[in-house]
This record gives sequence, structure tokens and C-alpha cells, in this order.
Amino acid sequence: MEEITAQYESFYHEKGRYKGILSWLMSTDHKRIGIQYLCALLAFFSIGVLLGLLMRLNLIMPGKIIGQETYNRVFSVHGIVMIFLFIIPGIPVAFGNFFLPIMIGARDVAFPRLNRFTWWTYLAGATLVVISLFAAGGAPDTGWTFYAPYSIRAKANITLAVAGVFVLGFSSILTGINFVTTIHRLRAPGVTWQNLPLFVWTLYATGWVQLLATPVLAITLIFIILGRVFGVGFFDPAKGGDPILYEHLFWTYSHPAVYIMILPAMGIISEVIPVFARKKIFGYRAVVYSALGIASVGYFVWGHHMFTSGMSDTARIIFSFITFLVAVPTGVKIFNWVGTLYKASIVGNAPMYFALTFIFLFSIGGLTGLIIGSLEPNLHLHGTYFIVAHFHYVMFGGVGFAILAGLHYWFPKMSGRMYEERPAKIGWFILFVGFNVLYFSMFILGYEGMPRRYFDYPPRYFTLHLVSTIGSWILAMGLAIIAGNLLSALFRGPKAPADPWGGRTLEWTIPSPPPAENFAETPVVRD
Amino acid sequence: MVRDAVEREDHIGSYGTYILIWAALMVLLAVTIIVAKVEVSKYSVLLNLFIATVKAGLVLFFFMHLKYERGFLKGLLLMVLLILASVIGLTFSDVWYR
Amino acid sequence: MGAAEGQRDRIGAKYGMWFFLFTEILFFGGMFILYAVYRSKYPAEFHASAGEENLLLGSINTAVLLTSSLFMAVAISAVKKGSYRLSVVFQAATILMGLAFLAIKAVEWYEKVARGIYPNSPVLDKMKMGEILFFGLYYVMTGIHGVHVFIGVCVISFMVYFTLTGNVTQENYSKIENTGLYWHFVDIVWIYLFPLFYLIT
Amino acid sequence: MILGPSNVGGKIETSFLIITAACVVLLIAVTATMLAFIWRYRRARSPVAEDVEEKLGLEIVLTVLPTVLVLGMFYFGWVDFDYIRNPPKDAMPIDVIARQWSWSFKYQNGRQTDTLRVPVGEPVKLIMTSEDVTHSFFIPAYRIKEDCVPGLKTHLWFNADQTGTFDIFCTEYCGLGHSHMRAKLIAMPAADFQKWYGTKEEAEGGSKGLELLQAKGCLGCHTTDGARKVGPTFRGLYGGKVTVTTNAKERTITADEAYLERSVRDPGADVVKGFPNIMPKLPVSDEELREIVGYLETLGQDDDHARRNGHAAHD
Ligand code: HEA
Ligand code: HEA
Ligand code: HEC
Ligand code: CUA
Ligand SMILES: [Cu+2]
Repeated sequence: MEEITAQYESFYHEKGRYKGILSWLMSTDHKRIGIQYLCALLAFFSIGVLLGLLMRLNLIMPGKIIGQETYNRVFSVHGIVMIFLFIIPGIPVAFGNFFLPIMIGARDVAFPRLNRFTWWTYLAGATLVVISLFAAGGAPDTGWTFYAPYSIRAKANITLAVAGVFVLGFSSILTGINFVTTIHRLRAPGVTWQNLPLFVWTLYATGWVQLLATPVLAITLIFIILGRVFGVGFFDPAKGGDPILYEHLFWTYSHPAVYIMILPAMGIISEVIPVFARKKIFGYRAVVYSALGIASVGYFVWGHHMFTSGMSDTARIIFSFITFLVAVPTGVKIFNWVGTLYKASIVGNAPMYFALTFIFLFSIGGLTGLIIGSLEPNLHLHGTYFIVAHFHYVMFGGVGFAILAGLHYWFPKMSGRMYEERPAKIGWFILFVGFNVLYFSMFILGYEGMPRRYFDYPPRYFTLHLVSTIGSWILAMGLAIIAGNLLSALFRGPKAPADPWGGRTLEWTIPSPPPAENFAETPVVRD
Repeated sequence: MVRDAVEREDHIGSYGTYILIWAALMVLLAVTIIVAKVEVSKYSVLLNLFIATVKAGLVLFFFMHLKYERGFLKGLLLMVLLILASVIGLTFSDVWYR
Repeated sequence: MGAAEGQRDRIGAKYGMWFFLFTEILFFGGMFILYAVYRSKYPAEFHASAGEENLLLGSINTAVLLTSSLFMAVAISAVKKGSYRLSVVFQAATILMGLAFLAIKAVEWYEKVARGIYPNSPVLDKMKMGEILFFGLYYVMTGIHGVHVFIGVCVISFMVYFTLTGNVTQENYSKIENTGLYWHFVDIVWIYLFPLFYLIT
Repeated sequence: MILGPSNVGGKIETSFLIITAACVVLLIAVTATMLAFIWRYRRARSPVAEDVEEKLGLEIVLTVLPTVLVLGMFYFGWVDFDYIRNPPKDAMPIDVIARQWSWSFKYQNGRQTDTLRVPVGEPVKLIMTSEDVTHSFFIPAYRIKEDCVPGLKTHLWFNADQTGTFDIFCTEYCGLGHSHMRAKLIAMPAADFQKWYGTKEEAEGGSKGLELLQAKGCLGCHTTDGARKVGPTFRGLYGGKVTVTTNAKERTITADEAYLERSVRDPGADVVKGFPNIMPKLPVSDEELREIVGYLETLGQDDDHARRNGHAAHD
């Protein structure tokens, strides 16, 4: 496809109703909104990382730096920030907003003003969460899961934090609606369901999960607030309530939520690998169906978080069975990515490094997911560091590395500048080593019985905690190199061409950064 | 876009149909109250839920024009209801056998 | 197409609204799950407590809401046919019906609160567990439904304004059409709440 | 079959090892294939990519194979599950009561302790519940756990195979003292157990007051040996100086009898400096309170209150 020269100014110079900073804050341009989301996300992510490092530091000398009460608040806030503020909105709102309309040849999303509104709701929700940290009463200390009845009795600022998460959920739902509608309505001629870019497909599946799962969380959180403020005892055994029902409702959202995180990540990987392997993805249709399969089956496995909750044995067996079924479409995806490398011509750029490590780390995370999804091992491993290791592997090894892959892959397009390869790869290597030192030791800790959310522990676990903490420092170093490299490229990098990687999707046909309305004229895709 | 040609001409419901539907809804309301008061059988609760579903169907298909939508939207609605039903079912696999 | 045109994509807007209603189905679904579980645990208490509800007011309210749905449907057809005057009249009637619903609901709540039955009240906390849950669910479900009715009333008020100022017209009626979808949906929720709280005696 | 310190532990360990082995094999297969492709088809060796035709047959194999594999794993996770979950009829029942942040074990003859003692070679059934929020009872050595849910009875069972002392952890987050909500399990020879079971309780604690502290769960938050837990230690408390916050004002008072009683009856009235105001109002009769206070008075006096409470409890 021939290159469209920029008759438009770049969207950085949008001339609208507003000037200066307001031209960003009030803009309904999906690209500007995407970039603002990205900045907000990275800011909250940094807070989460710092809290993570603080926890690790405490765990090698319990009580020396922070007390027990502080530790409980720190891991709760770490979880809340990482899950609700960073990783769930994560890829869709940042990369999705920026690239979804471009990839389907549209000028914007279906409801640009709604898009702007979701950004403000996101910020409002995040602000509420942040206020809850500092207001009298103190930061929430319930863990990110807000288990009742503890969350109904605890004295900390749980009402505020929960209200914040509710608002964030609202924002997430509206984003989902917006994306699903966009994909249905705004595809350019020739962009069909059969050749839709895979990233768009995963956003579509994610949109549905957001739409159908988040409201369940919303109502659950309302129950918590009603319980705290009005004494409505839905989960209070003294009033006939059933605490296990809370867990059901919570995980009915929060398991599908892990697929809200991972599906778009898989989308990024499905874009990056074919580009750097210089060929089409192996089994396009299988990859699409597996995304839809994960999204739909993933809705019905929530009970695997509750194998030791006192739930009926019948339900445990059913949920374990369905849990194993989810692994099949995921396996199909892994096989297809690996299959794409066959007879390829692999170019080793940083995005590809991150994408390939994604496959390895996510496989470890996912396969350990199967171990804890089995009925018997779960009795042992639930509530231990094995779980902590599992979800950090899938969430950072998986989603985190996918974000890093996407960040490097799309950096030239978003910023108009190129980053340097060498530091990126050095950073990648250190991150990879640190990551495994940090989290693999947690598998062993968990197997030996170290419970999670413990501020203090019997001395026999000390060595592994020490190893893990040292890993966290290595990892932080790697992350710093990566971040420093990208930041300096943002200001000093050389100008990026329209298509530095040889990408095939529509965003590479327009200049970097893309002009205000993306396309001079609606593109027509012929396959 | 071509694929929307059918939907371009939007259905305009006639006042008469609406009034008929309304009348039917009122009759069903009366029936459901009677069923509950007379307590014909212990299944009256189920019967009432069934009547509610008929009422909801009338509102959906006529007031909300679902009857004139493409199968696509009907399919999606069905999917959503099935998901809700499955969630309730799975929850009861715990509640009933605990 | 594109940003500006996307705004006028009537079918897109309608899909968006339907998707939102799907969300609402699961939102209320969460409450229905709670209801179903507790009712299966405490059938006798639920049975007994439902007798305390004011069937007359509940039935009137159902009729009011169903009628409001009729008015709304007529108002939309009127816009599509270009009879804006008629539409405004029926929209106003819908709003009145909505307010009447809320007023009757308020009377019902007031009756109960006057008897000391409200969440965390000393009277209620002394009752049986199933009854505490029944009335808790009653307040929460009708309360959240009431909030939806209230939001609907507000939105329809805007529609009246839009119809009068020519913002909603025969050619551009997405807004009112979607408002209608929302209003009818809220009606459907009530259609289920009514038997669950008033008719299970 | 792997034997462990208990029957269920061995079974769970076996299933864990089988499933883990399968996962490791899969991981190695996937990773090795990936690395081999990366090596063989890197730019330098394979300058031009060849598009491979989609093969439906291969896709089907790649879907069916994992399905079979996961069903196998599910099966190995399930085989002994029914055995593990269903206690034999003759199992000795012991009530487990969890509360913030301590455990109580009640035997059938009414004996109540904070250490779980079981006979080796006899099945034991734990009937568990909680008095406040959700906790989880976990014996790492036996590889079993189950939540203790308020308003609900859950159960676990096992048959100890070896004598020994094992950890008990709480693994469901339950608030401030969660990480200190630990206890010990002592598996003892059946004969020793019978002897212990038969003797009267006085033999162990010595004092009625200490028993009450145990039974009421005070020792979940307080210690008698000078270590700081969730609350201040009782050692050296009586007669010493305490800095407390009363109605948002700080003052230093002497810990006399009246103060001790007030601390239990109305814990929020005087909040000890450096501690959160979280002590619950526990049901204690006047009689019992006198016993408790009497016991606390025997724990000596220590004026250096700051040192006493600055010391953190580490195992
Ligand atoms: C991105 C997030 C993410 C993802 C994708 C997953 C994916 C999976 N998770 Fe995970 N999980 C979490 C985030 C995630 N999880 C979090 C945050 C928690 C803890 C919450 C808390 O308590 O705080 C958790 C907890 C958790 C538990 C509860 C543990 C407990 O508390 O007792 C379980 C139990 O079944 C589980 C299972 C699984 C399974 C089976 C998958 C599957 O989807 C994985 C599928 C992937 C693979 C199978 C690997 C790749 C495939 C191959 C290499 C091909 C070959 C393999 C086969 C054919 C088998 N997870
Ligand atoms: C996305 C989610 C996320 C992330 C990123 C992290 C990051 C970290 N986490 Fe954790 N963690 C959780 C989610 C997350 N965490 C959750 C949900 C819990 C459970 C809370 C609860 O129990 O309620 C938890 C709990 C938890 C515990 C257990 C606490 C306990 O049970 O007592 C520990 C212990 O060490 C820990 C450590 C860390 C460390 C050291 C880091 C970090 O410092 C690691 C540093 C960062 C990386 C690995 C980089 C990955 C890269 C990216 C994500 C892309 C970023 C892009 C750019 C930089 C441009 N976390
Ligand atoms: C949930 C944890 C918890 C439990 C259970 C608990 N306490 Fe406390 N207790 C505390 C905390 C925290 C403090 C310090 C703050 C305060 O004074 O309220 C405290 C303070 C005290 C003090 C004052 C100590 C001092 O150093 O001045 C006494 C006496 C006391 N408790 C006795 C008891 C007795 C007796 C019981 C059992 C019936 C008990 N506690 C159970 C947490 C607990
Ligand atoms: Cu009890 Cu944690
Ligand atoms: Cu899960």
C-alpha cells in the first residue's frame, strides 16, 4: 500500500475549541485519550511497583521498616492499584484507544464523547481510591478481594475505596460498549470479520467480557457499601447472610477479569510475532475462535478460587472441570504462535524479545494455574505463595511483558521517534533474570507452605524470601533501564518512518505520529 | 453501508398496536394477582414468574421493537440471558449440595 | 463516517444502548442471584414476609409503570411521524407516571419505616433471619430500581426539552429512541420484582 | 504412593507430583520447540519466510491433544478427592473454633486447648467454624486446608501416620493479626494421647486465669512472655506505667486493678500508645474477670514499658 503523505497536521497540533492543556484534556480524539490513559496508567503502575518493592523489603526484615498494620495496607493497596487501576483498564484504554480505530480504518471510536467521559470517570474512580489512602481511618486493609464479612467490619476507609472501584468499573463498562459498537459499525470497506487484525479481535472479545462481567462486581460492591453504611446484612451470618455468596459474586466478576487482562495481551502478541517472523500468523481462524472460547468459557470457572471456601464438593468438581477446559483454547493459541515461527525469517528486535518471553513466562504461569486448578493440589496450595507466584507470572510475565512488547512495537507510531535497540535488550535481559529470581522462589515458598498476606513468618522461609527480594532489585534495575531508554527516545530519538518494522496492519500505512483524523480518505482493504 | 439498507427504514409502531399490547399487559397483571390470591396450586409462584416472562416478552418485542430487529440482536439477548441462567445454575450447584 | 458522522450513526447508537441494557441485566442479575439463594434457604420466612407487603399499592404501581411504558412508546412513534406536539404531551405523561410510581413507592417505604422495619432497625434485627434478608432485599432491590426510575424521569425531561428545541426530530430521533429502550427495560425489571415481592404469599 | 506424615498428605502430594510432571513436560516441549525454531529460522539462516498453508488436520490434532491432556490432569486431581473429603464414620470429632486471631480446639469430653493434639493412627475429624470473620485452617505438613466460615460448619479429616509437631497457619486474610494466627499440631502416640486426654486440665496451665486467657482467645493477641503481638504483652504489666490515649488525650497512668478491668470491659476507653484500637469486647463474666486480673498480677512488674512493648515477636 502506498504511503499517504501528511497533508494533515499531526494530531499533536489539533486545532479545536480548546487551547493548550485543555486541547488535550477536553479532546475527543481517541489518540489523545489513549496517550492520556497511558500516562495515568504508568503513574499508578509506578506507585504499585514501589509498594511491591516495599513489601519485598519488609519480608526480609519483618517489623524493622513497616509494622504489621502498614504491611496489610500496603499489600491491599498494591493489589487494588495494580488490578483495578493498572492492569484491567491497561491495554484496552491505552493501546486499544490509540490503535483500534486506526486498525479498522476508522477516524475515531463510535462514541468519541463517551470515550472522553470514560477517561474522566476513570480519573474520578482513581481519585476516590487515592483519597481513601489518606483520609482519616487509613488505607483499606482487606486485600484486593474485599472479602466479607471482614470488609464489612473493618474500620479502615473501605467504603471510599470500594466506591472508587465501582466508578472504575463503570468506566470499564462504557469502554467495553464503545469498543464493541465501534468494531461492529465502523470498519472500513474490506475490513471484514475474516481479516480483522487479531488485536482488534481480542479487544472485541474483551469488550464483551467487560460488558457482561463488570456489572456483577458493581452490584457486589454496592452490597458492601450498603452493609457498611446501612447495616444491610446480606453477608453477615448474624443476620442470615452467607459469606460464601460474597465470594461467588466477587469471583463471578474477578475471574473473567483475568481474561480482560490477558486477552488484549494475547492480541498484542498475535500482532508482534507475525511481523517479526515476516509471515502470516499460523491458523488465523483458530486464534480467533480460541479468543472467543476463552472469553465465553472463562465466564464459568470462577469457583476455582473457592475450592477451600466451604463450597459444596459437587460445585468444586464442576468448577475444576470447566477450569481445565479453559486451558484448551489457551493452548491452541500458544501452539499457533510457536507454529508461526516455523519456516519464518525471524528478526530480533526488542518487541520480538518481549513477545517470545511472554510465551515462556505465560506458559509457566498458565501451567501452574492448572496445578492449582486441580482439586487436590489446591487444598495444599490455596492461600500460599504458590498462588502469588502463579498470578505474578501470568500478570507480569504475561500481561506485563505484552505491554512492554506493545510499548516498544508501537512506540515509533505513537511518538514519531525511534528508541535504541541495545539498551532495550539489555533492560529486557536484566528484567527477565530478575523476574524469575523474584517470582520463581515464590513457587517453592508456596509449596513449602508459606501463607500469603503474611507480614511475618517462621524463620525456615527466610532464605527463599531473601532470594526473592534480591530478585526484586534486579528486576527494578531492568525496568529502570527500559523506562530510561524509552523516555530518552521520547525527547531525543531520531524521527520514525511510517513503517519501521514492515507491519501489515493499517496503522503502518499512515505517518508517525498519525494525523488528526487518521486517514485522508477512508482506506479500502483488499485481501 | 449496504448491510444496513434493511435497517435504514425504521419500523414505526402504530398507536393501535401499542394500545392492544397495553391492554394485554393489564389483563395479564389481573391474572397474575388472581393466581396469587386464589393459590390454585403450590406452583402458583412458578406460574407467576411465567406470566411475568410473557409480560416482559410483550414489552421487549413490541415496545422495544425487538420483533423488528435483526436476528443478531435477538441472538445476543438470548446469549446474555443464558449466561445469567448459567451463573445462577452454577451458584446453586454450591448452595443446594453444601 | 468518522467522528462527526459516527455521532449520527443511529444504528450504532441503538446497539450501544442495547449493549448497555445487557450490562443492566447482569447488574440486576446479581441481585436476583442473591434473592434466589436466600429464598431457597428460607422459603417459609419469605412466604410470610411477603404477606406484609401492600399488595394494593404494589399492583397499582405495576399498572402505573406499564401505562407509562405505553405512553413512552406512543411518544416515540409520534416523533417518528413528525407529530412533535403529541410526542411532548405523551413524554410529559410518562414523566408524571414515573413520578407517581416514585410517590407510591415512597408511601410504601414510609409505611414500613413507620412500623420500624428498615435495615439495621431494632425491630427488624429481632425478626427471623429469613425475614431480615427479605426486607433487606426488598429495600435494596426496589431502591435501586427506584433510582433507575428517577434517572429515567430526568432523562425524559431532557428529551422534552430536546423535542421542543428541535434537537430531536423526525430525522434524528436516536436520543429519544434509546431513552425509550431504557425506560421499557426498567419497566421489565419491575415486572419481575412485583411477583417476587408481592405475590409469593 | 508417597507416604507422608498423614494419609491425606501423601495422596495430595502424589496428585501434585503427577500433574506438575505433566506440566513440566509440556513446558519443556513448548519451550524447546520455540527455541529450535528461533535458532533454525533466524534472519541470518532463513532470509525469506515461507508462508505455510493452514492445515485443518494439524489444527484439529492440536486441539484434541490438549483436551485429552487436560482431562487426564483433571482426573489425577480428582481420583482421591472423594476420599479426602469424606471422613470415615468412626473418626474422632474435634471442634475447631477460629477467631481473630487465635484457635481453640474442643474435644468431646469438653476439654479445650489452643494446641491441637491428636493420636497417631486414628482418624480425626475437625469440625470447624469461626466466631467473627472468615479464617482458614492450614496444616502445611498434611497439605490440607479449609476455611472456617462464621455461621457455617466446614470439615477436614486426616489420619496422622507419624508423631511430630507441625505448624498450623491461618491462610485466609482476617485482619491485623492474620500472620500471627498460628498454632501447633502435636501428633502423639495413641497411648500418650489417651493419657493426656484423660487427665484434668489443671495439670497443664497451672492457673485458672491462664486457662481463661487461652479459652477466651486473649492469647491470640497478647503474650505472657514479654513478646509483642497484636496487643501489648501481659508480662510486667501490672503496677507499671502505661501511656494511653483517653478521649484523644494522651496520659500516663499506673496499671492498677481498675485499669486492667476497664481494659477488658471497655477496650476503647484507654488505648495503649503504639497500638491500634481494635481489641474486641469479649464476653467475660465478673467471676472470670477477677480470675484473669488475678493472674495478670502474678506476671511481675516492669517499669520499662517502652522496652517491653518495643520488642517484636519473631519466631
Ligand atoms: C492475567 C491473569 C490471569 C490469567 C490469564 C490466569 C489464568 C489461569 N488461572 Fe489464575 N489467577 C490470577 C490471574 C490469572 N490467572 C490471579 C490474579 C489469581 C489470584 C487471585 C487472588 O486470590 O488474589 C489467580 C488464581 C487462580 C486460581 C485460584 C487459586 C487459589 O486461590 O486457590 C486458580 C485455580 O484454579 C487459577 C487457575 C488459572 C488457570 C487454569 C488459568 C488458565 O487460563 C491458564 C491457561 C494457560 C496455560 C494452560 C498455559 C499455556 C498453554 C500451553 C503451554 C499449552 C499446553 C498446555 C496444555 C494443553 C494443558 N488461577
Ligand atoms: C499487575 C499486577 C501486579 C504487579 C505489576 C505487581 C508487581 C509486584 N508485586 Fe504484586 N501483587 C498483585 C499484583 C501485582 N503485583 C496482586 C493482585 C497481589 C495480591 C494482593 C492481595 O493479596 O490482596 C499482589 C501481591 C504481592 C505480594 C504478596 C503479598 C502477600 O501476600 O503478603 C508480593 C510479595 O512480594 C508482591 C510483590 C510484587 C513486586 C515486588 C512487584 C513489582 O515491584 C514488580 C515490578 C514490575 C514488573 C515485574 C514489570 C512488569 C512490567 C510491566 C507490567 C509493564 C510496565 C511498562 C513499563 C514499565 C513501561 N505482590
Ligand atoms: C483482637 C485482638 C485482642 C484480643 C482478642 C484481646 N486483646 Fe487485649 N488488647 C488488644 C490491643 C490491640 C490492645 C492495646 C490497645 C488498647 O488498649 O485498646 C489491648 C490491650 C489490653 C490490655 C491493656 C494492656 C496494656 O498494656 O495496658 C489488657 C489488660 C487486655 N488487653 C486484656 C485482654 C484480655 C483479658 C483479653 C481476653 C478476654 C484480651 N485482651 C483480648 C488486642 C486484643
Ligand atoms: Cu485468621 Cu487469617
Ligand atoms: Cu481464576
